[in-house]
Formats: sequence, structure tokens, C-alpha cells
Amino acid sequence: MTPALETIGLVKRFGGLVATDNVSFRLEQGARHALIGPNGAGKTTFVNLLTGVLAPSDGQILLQGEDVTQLRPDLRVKRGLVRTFQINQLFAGMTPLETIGVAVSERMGHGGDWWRPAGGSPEVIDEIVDIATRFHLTDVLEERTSSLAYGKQRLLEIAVAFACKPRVLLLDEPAAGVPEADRHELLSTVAALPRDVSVLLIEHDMDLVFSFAERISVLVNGALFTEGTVAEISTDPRVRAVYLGESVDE
Amino acid sequence: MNPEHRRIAAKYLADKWRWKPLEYVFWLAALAAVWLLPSHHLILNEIMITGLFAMSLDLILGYAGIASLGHAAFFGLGAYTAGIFAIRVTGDPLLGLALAGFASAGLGFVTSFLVLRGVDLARLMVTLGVALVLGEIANQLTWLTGGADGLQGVTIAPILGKFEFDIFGRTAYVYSLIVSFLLFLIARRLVISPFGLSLRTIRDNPLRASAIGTPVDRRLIAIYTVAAAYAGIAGALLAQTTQFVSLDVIALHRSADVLLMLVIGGTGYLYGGFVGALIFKGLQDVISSWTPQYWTFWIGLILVILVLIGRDRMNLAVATGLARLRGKPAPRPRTIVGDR
Amino acid sequence: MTRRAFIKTGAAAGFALSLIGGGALAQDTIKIGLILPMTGPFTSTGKQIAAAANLYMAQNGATVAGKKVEIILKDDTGVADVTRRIAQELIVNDKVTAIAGFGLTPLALATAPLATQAKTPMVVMAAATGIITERSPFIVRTSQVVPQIAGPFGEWVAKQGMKKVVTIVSDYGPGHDVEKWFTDRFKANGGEVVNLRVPLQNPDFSPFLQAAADFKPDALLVFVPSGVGTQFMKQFVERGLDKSGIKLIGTGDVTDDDILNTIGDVALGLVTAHHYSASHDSPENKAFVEAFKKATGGLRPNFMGVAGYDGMHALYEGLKKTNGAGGEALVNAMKGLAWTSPRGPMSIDPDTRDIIQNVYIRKVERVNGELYNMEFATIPNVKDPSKAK
Amino acid sequence: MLTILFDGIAYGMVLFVLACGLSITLGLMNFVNLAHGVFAMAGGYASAILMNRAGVPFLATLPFAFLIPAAFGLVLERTLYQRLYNRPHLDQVLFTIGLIFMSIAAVDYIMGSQPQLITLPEWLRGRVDVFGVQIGLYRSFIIVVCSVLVVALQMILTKTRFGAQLRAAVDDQRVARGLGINTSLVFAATFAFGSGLAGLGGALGAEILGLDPTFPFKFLIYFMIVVTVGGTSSLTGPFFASLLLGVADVAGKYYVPSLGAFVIYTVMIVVLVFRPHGLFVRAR
Repeated sequence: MTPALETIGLVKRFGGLVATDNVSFRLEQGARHALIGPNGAGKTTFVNLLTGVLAPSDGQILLQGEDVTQLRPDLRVKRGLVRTFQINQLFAGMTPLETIGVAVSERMGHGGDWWRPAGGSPEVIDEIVDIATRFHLTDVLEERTSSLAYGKQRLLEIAVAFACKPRVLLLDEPAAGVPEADRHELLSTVAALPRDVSVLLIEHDMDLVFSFAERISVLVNGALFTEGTVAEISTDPRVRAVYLGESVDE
Repeated sequence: MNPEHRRIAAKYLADKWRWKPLEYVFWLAALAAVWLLPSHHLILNEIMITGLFAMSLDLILGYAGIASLGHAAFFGLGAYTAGIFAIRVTGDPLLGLALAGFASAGLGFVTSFLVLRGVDLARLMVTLGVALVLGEIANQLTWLTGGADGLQGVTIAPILGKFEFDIFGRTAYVYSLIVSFLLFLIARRLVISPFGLSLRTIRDNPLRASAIGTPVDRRLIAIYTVAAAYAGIAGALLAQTTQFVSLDVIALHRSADVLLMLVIGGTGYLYGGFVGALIFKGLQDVISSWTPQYWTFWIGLILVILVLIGRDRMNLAVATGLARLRGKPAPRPRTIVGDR
Repeated sequence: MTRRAFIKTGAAAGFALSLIGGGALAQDTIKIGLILPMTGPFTSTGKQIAAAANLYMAQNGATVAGKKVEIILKDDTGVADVTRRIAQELIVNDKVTAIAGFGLTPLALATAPLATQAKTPMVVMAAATGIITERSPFIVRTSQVVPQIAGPFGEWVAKQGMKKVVTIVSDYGPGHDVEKWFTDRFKANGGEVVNLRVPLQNPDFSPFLQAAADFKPDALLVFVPSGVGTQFMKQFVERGLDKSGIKLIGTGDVTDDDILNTIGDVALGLVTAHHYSASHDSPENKAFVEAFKKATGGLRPNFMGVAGYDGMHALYEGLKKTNGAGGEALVNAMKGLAWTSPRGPMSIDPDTRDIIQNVYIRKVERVNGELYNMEFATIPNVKDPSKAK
Repeated sequence: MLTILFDGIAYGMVLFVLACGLSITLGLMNFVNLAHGVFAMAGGYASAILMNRAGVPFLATLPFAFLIPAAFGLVLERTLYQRLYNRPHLDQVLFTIGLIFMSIAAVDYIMGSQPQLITLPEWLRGRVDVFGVQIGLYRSFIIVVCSVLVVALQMILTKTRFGAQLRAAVDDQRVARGLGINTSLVFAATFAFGSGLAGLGGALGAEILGLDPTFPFKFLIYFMIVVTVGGTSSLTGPFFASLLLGVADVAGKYYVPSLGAFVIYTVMIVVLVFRPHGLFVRAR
């Protein structure tokens, strides 16, 4: 089967620094895959390459088998590659209702429509409410995003991505900074994502990774260090060494 | 799905585009001035045109977050287009208006590529530079624009062949009012549309806007072009109602004044431009007839006080009132360069 | 009444009102709208004219033909469309008998059609481009016309034996006029001219001075707005051009009496042509200068001031003749007026409504510790050559 | 040819001294102080008044041209500016434009609208011939003074304790405060210093640029161009930008006078389109 997302020999250099070093990576259809690595391993750069925020120095990115290496970020989103951000990237002056609404309209191709009022069509409203319900946001629909509790903002962060109907979802440390009390709500929401969405979880928190992922890739110094099932990775002494900062002898 | 939630959401969105009482008050008052303030039509005409101009700036600053210090480039191009068209082709005002709109839209489209990238301070200076260059071109093309002496001999035919421009500025005011109102209606549709909403996402967070599939650059190009067309039409209105065009239509002070007025009136709710123009021009008129030489001091003092005690509080009566009636929080001040 | 008809009637009635507004309606007071640059870079023009106009009224009484004269002073803000709107409001709302002032050419040109439309006399007291008076039959000018000064000056300079002159003018209407008329007359008398133009907003003249020096001319003619001229002269001297045998000459704008004294020694020896100098040797002028200084706390009147003073004189004399009526009658009454102004003999050309006056050739000298433009040659009764066909 | 280059450099130097204060407030303190020209004007007027009314020689007025605007800046900073540090930039723009309006009218009222003139001492007038190149003495003087200033400023910023404190305060106010730095005092001192520099620039530049009440508006564009083209992250950026613009402007006007006015704006647009953060800012 064609992988949902694949990179072939992906390289990104910043001047002399190699941030992504010849990464060839496959995300299978419907996967629950985690990408881990110590700080500075190049996880964020890798995500930025996948979503098109950065252009790779070399290599290819295939989305459902289609080469999207040169494609603009918004067009990748239209093809189903959607991400969330490690640090909330929301629209401070808007409400969750508007935020989800704009994502839904955009996905339905209404984004350039300048004559009909936003939310004029019933199916848009239906979908907004549907998503808000799924992400426990119905009680704060009309509040300003900047005044929401952090946990709610975090949920909104994922809800917005979900509103884009992803086929491949990149979750960048979804639980980062979420207070313990709200954590469960968030994690159960993530776990309940439909099975036809392939998920790549970029994470620091090993507990979360082990509970969610079925496969794990380890990124070290920009290069793919190893890959395997949860069991393989959790028992791999080299991975442990990397995380403990010890030198690894291959 | 809980139908109650659905009802609330639908109502919330519907409220966004419903007309609020204060909006009716505003436009009815503007209309009533046709009969009630006959001796003020000249300045009202100027305020209306400036208000329209400021509204066009609001479209890019208030909604899309593009700060411009060269918006007069489009205003000026519109004014010159309308003036030259009247001299060389025909004095029909509506044709001139349309042509001016198209010309400025064209310039807006071309120059929009210059403002796509870049931080706000750079945008301010690039737009400023474009306007300065254009002003210099207008100065040098003396055969076409009249250069520093101004474009003379503009005669405008009666509107629709019937309404002649009179010396009291009555026709002028009614004309500007109608054109401004129609353009306002379109702008109002535009800002509540999905397109308008997507602009606000770009203003708030372009990175995320792109990550939900919004083609950021295209949207910015589109709104910049529309705003340029609006500014061009405002310029054409000025050229037609004063039947003269001089280099100051494009000068820096016009760009700066319109930015001032918009900020005074508040950004992001379309009326800010009109309110700001009314306050600024009104004050200027009153104070300068009281002290022709030192009125700038008092205007300056008012600006300083305005900022010190907080523009939001000063605007409370108008802006929050309007906003509350429109069912959304008070318009927030926007930043030019971004807060640290 | 339909709305259209309403507007039409309103407009018609309004126009009728404006026709008589100039005369019959102004029963007890004669209002004169004075629109001047009171803020911005040309403030000194506004101050001079306003002070001189007030001085004239103080000296000659505030009544003419039994009616009280009142000046309404407005700031033009330096913007053409605002100036026009203010003039329009003065005509429509304040029902002024005449509008006056106008510091800059585009502002005057923007307002000219209004004067025609409302049949309101418009006295131009500063703006000096030739075409202004041709834009409306209601315009009378009491300042000067650029060709009137630059043309004869070109001729005079040629007659002094100079062969090659570089002109440096600011890139706007009056500058172009100076360039054209000086060049034409100088060439006609056998000289050779190189023309350079400087942007209006230009802080540093060094590149232009360098370019001018490269031509090694006998003289360098300069025309820049009053005030900026100082910068020019300083940089001229700084580059040592004064010692290189190049004579700096100009129209009197650069040695404006208002600032001449503060320019300092760099101005010494500068030869200029103009219609007014505060040092003009006549009893009228001595009285005027003294009264002006007294009224303004020591300010020396310049050519703007005298134009304001004479503008009021023209209006007063005209109003006397029409017995206080405005409109076309007032313009006709002002045509052909002749009197001895502080600047010397002057008159209003009945054909062009423009000014006829002497042009003086002057040299900057130190007199009693102060710098003055000392007149040493006179070209009498110069008409505007651009209209003398 | 070399004379043109020389003139351009001198012109650029004047621009730099005028603008570097702005690059400090805008770049380091992130405050859009459009009223920067007001302080420059204050310096120019201080110098002119002292010279013309009190007969103080030109050089002796220069310290006052620095100190008076600095004091003036300090007072304004303590009373007004500091309230606006955390306000949106549009508020700062509005506020400082208000200040410009007020200052123009006030100076006009007090001093009159006529230009103020500075008389140079004899030894700074005229020009000398150096290896066939005509060098204006005053312009050489400006180049020397400004060069010293640039070096001194860079030293202060990078080598002194105050410079370190300032950079710390700018990077993160809270952390700096935690380290025991009195950020409010540092900002006040910096603002006063920037105002003083502007004043010095006003006094030095008055001879070349002229000085009248409209000064703050007339040269605002030039300040802004220098600061944006140079970038706001350092002082060397604006310095080289000033030189570049000065030379481009003077050379442009000399070689293609008809296009003279376009040169400086075109340079700015091109630079900012390709380097929105300024010419001399290292790419991220």
C-alpha cells in the first residue's frame, strides 16, 4: 500500500549546519506513529519541511504517493496534510466558533468567497458544532480565544487542525504545558481520532508516546537514528543512551 | 449533536451580519445632513471622501494587518486618473470614477507583491517609498499632470446628465455620500464573508492561517487590490468634486493624516475611518478658524491626551457602543510593528 | 417635489444667491477672506501678508464707503483642495466680498475657477506664476510675476558682459518660469545657459553646485523657495565658488528681507533683481517699514508684506469707487489703478489685471550693521512679458 | 568624482548622527518615536540661540546642543514616554505625531518661523585642495566628529557595564530586573542619551540641512529610511545605511539630476523588499 506520507533522502542545511540529514521516512496509512528525539534533534525542522514552511535543500516529500516537495503550505493542507503546533498558534482576537468556522469554510473551498456571509450555509454550522462537541469546546464557543484557559486553547489548537479534515495529522507535542487536570480530556480526544487519519506524533513525553504510538522513530542530530515498535524502542539501550546523553558506540 | 448549541452558533454568526441600530443612525444622520446642514456641505463632502479613504485603509490595516504609510499613492492615482480622463476624454463623473477605481486597483495589484513579505516597519517604509516615487513621477510628467502647478481645466459633466455640481457643494456631498455608502455596503459584505474572516486570521497569525489551508499571499494581494480600488475611487471623488488635482493628493501628509484619522476612529470595524475623519477634520476646522497660525499645537495636544488617557476610553461612546450593538467586543488597537 | 427637482431648485437658488452675495447682501460689513499659509514651511509668507494687511487697515481706517471692513483670516494648510474648500465656504457661508492671499501657485490655480463661478474678486498677494491671472477674469495680482523679473534680469545680466550662466531652480512652477524667462532673454542677448533643476524637497545642494561648477560659468542664477536659499548660499561659499570667479545672482526671493539679516556675510555682494527692497529710498517706504516694524515687534517687511499691503490698497480703492459693491464692478474698479506703493510706482494692468511695476537690480550690502538689498539700477514699468503680446 | 563621494559621505554622516538616536529608541527600546526630530530641532535651536544671542562660539555650543535635548528628553521620558513603552505601536505613533505638531507650533510661536542660522568659525569655512580633490572643511569636520561618535557609541554599547545592562534590559525586562538592573533607570538614561545625540546631530546638521520649525517633519522620512534600511538591531547597520544613502543621493543627483529625487526612495524600496529587516541584519 502507498504510504500516507513518505520522505526520500530529505536534507536541510542552514549554512554549514545540517539540520535534517538524509531522512527517509514512511508513515503508513492509518498509522499511530511517534517521532521522538532529544532536544535539538531537528524534530521541528523536520515538521516544517513536511508542511512546507521550509524548503528542503535536497530530497523529496510524497503525500499519498504524490510529490509535494515544491507545493505551497496551504495546498498541502488542501491535500490533507495538517499539523498542530507545539506552541499554540491561534487567532487571539477571534472566538473558537469563528476559528473553527474559518477552517471549515476554507476546507469546503469557500475561503475566497467574499459575497456570502460566513456561516451562511447550514452544513458549515453543523460541522462547526460537530467539531466543537468532539473537542469539548461548546461551552466557550463565543469567548475570545485569548481569554480561554490554556487547556481549552490546546484543545482548540487540535480542533482547528481537525476541522481541515486531515488524512495525515502531525501533532507537535499536543500535551505540552497542559495542566494535569486537563490532560486526560486532551489525551482521550487524541486517542479518539478516527482510524482513517494517519497520525504522526512528535513528542518528548515518553509516557504519552508509549500509550499512544504503535511505531516509533528516533531522530538524533537531524538523522533517523532507529525505528521500531514500541516494545523494540523501549528496550533499545542505544535509545536510552541517547536520552541520557551518553555516547553511543555502534 | 445538541440542537441548542447549533442554534447558538447560528445566531452568533447571523448577529455578525445583522444591521445594528447605531449603523442606521450613522447613515441616516449623514443623509439628514443633506437638508439639515446646508452650509456645511463642503466640509462634509471632504469628510465623507476622507472617511471613505480611511475605510479603504481599514480594509488592509484593520482586517489584514498591513500597515501602510503610502496609501495616498492609490488615492492620488485615482484623483489624477479621474482628472485627466475628464480633461482628455469625457467629463462624465461615473465613468471617471470607474476608471479611477480600475487604475488604482491595477497599481494596488502590482505593488501588493512588495508588501507581502516583510515586517511591519518595512511595510510602512516600502508603501511610503512607493507613494513618494509615484508623487515624483506625477511631478515630472508635467505635460500630463500639470506638475507642481496642478491639473487645471477639469470640468465635470452633471451626474447622469442631470445633477450639476453646484458651488454650495450640495451635489458633491450627495454624490460622495451615495458612492461611499454603496462602497461601504460592499465592504461590509466582504468583511463578514469567509474571505473577510480569513483576512482576520492572517492578521492575527499568518503562520497558522497558512496551516489551515489559507493561501495567505493571494488573500493579501486580493484585499490590497480592493483597498487600492477604494482609495482610488475616493481620490476620484475629490478630483471630481473640487475639479482640480494637485500634487498634494499623493503627498506624504495625506497618507499620514489618513492613518492618524483611522487610528483615532479605531480600526477593524469599518466605521473608524468615517468617525476619525469627522473628529479630525471637524476639530481642525474649528480650531484653525479660532487660531489659524497655531492650531497644530492644539491638535497635537489632543492627540497626546488621547493617547495618554487611552484611546479606547475616549472612543468608548462611539466605538464600543457600535461594537456592542454589533455584538462583538470593543475594537482593539492594532500594532504596527508587533508587540514585544 | 421630487428629490431631483428639489436639488435642482436648491442649486439654482443657491447660484442666484451667490451672484448677489458679492454685493447686495453684504450690507453693513465688507468681509474679505484672507487665505494664507499660516502653518507649514511657508508660514513667514502668511505672517508677512497678514501683518501688512492689518497694518493697512489700522492706518486707513476699518471703514470704506461707509461700511465696516472685516478680514477673515484662514490657514490654507498648504493643500490645494483644502484651500479651495475654504475659499468656497468663505464665499458661500461668510458671503465675503473678495478673497485674497494665496501663497502658492497650485492653491491659487485650484481656487481660480471658483472666483469665476461665484463672480468674486480674488486678489493674489503672493503666488507668482505667470498663468494665474489668466485662469479667471476675477483675479487681480499685487505681488509680482516671475517672468516680469526674470526676463528683464536676463537681459540686464547679458548686458553686463556675462557670456555663460548656469541656472539652478527648484523643480516647480515658479522655478520653471524663472528658468524659461531668464534663459530666453539671456540667450536672445547673446549668452549661453545651462539649466539645472533641484527637487523641491532637497536638503543638500552639493551635487548641484558641483555640477554647476563643472561648467565654469560666469555666473550662477539661483531660484529656490525663500528660506532654502540660505542653505544654498552657504554651500556656495563653503565650496569656495565665490572665490572661483563665479558670480551668484538670483531673483530677490533668495535675499528675502525677512531673513536677509540672519543669512550673514555669505550673502554680501549678491546681485539680485526684484520689485521690492526694504531699503527702497522713498518717503512712502520709510514710513511703511517703520510702521510695519512697530506693528510686528521689529519684523522687517519683505516683498510678501508689501504685496499684502498693496493688495489691501487695491481693494480699498476699488471699493471706494464701487461704493462698497463687489463682484464684477469691483474687479473693473481695480483695473488700471495706479499709485505709489512703498515699492515704488505701480499699477494694475487694465488688460491683464496683472501688476506693472519697476524691477530693481540690487546688491547685498551692510548698512548700519544690517544687511540690505541696495538698489542700484532700475528697469521701469515692467509688464508681465509672458502676456505682453 | 572624489569630491562627490566625499560630499556623499559627509551628508550620510549627518544623517547618521541625526538618526542614530532613533535607531536606539526604535531598535533597542522598541519605541516608535517619530518625534525624534523634535529633539534634533531642540539641539539645533539651542546651538543657534546660544551663538546668536549669547555670542558663544560654535564649538562651545555643541555640548549644550547635546545636554539640553538630553535633559528635555529625560523629562519627557519620565513624565510621558515611559507610560507608553508597552502600548501598541500605533498609539506611540499617534502620541509622537502629537508631540511634533505641538513642538512645531510652539517653536513657531516662541522663535518665529524664519530659519535659524549657524555661523561657523573661520577655520571651518571654505575648502582645501587635497591631492587634487576639493575637500570642504566643515564637511571634513563632520566626518571626523561622526566617526569618533560611531566608535564611541559602539564601545559604550558593547564594552561598558551600561551597554550590557541596556542589552539585558532590552532582551528581557523581567530577567534583567531579576538580575538587579534598574530597567526603568536604564531606559530613561538611554532615551536621554538618544535625544542628546539627536540634538547634537541637529546642531551639526543645521549648517547643511537648515533649521526651522518644520524640521521634525521635513527630515522624518530620512530618519526612518536610514533606520529601516540599516536595520534596528545594531548601530553599525544604520551607520552603513546612512553612508550608502548619502552617497547614492548625492551621486544620483549629480549624475542624473532629472532622476535625482527617485534614487533614495528606490534604494530603500529595493533593499526592504529583499531584506525586510534591513540591509545589515544577519539572516536568521
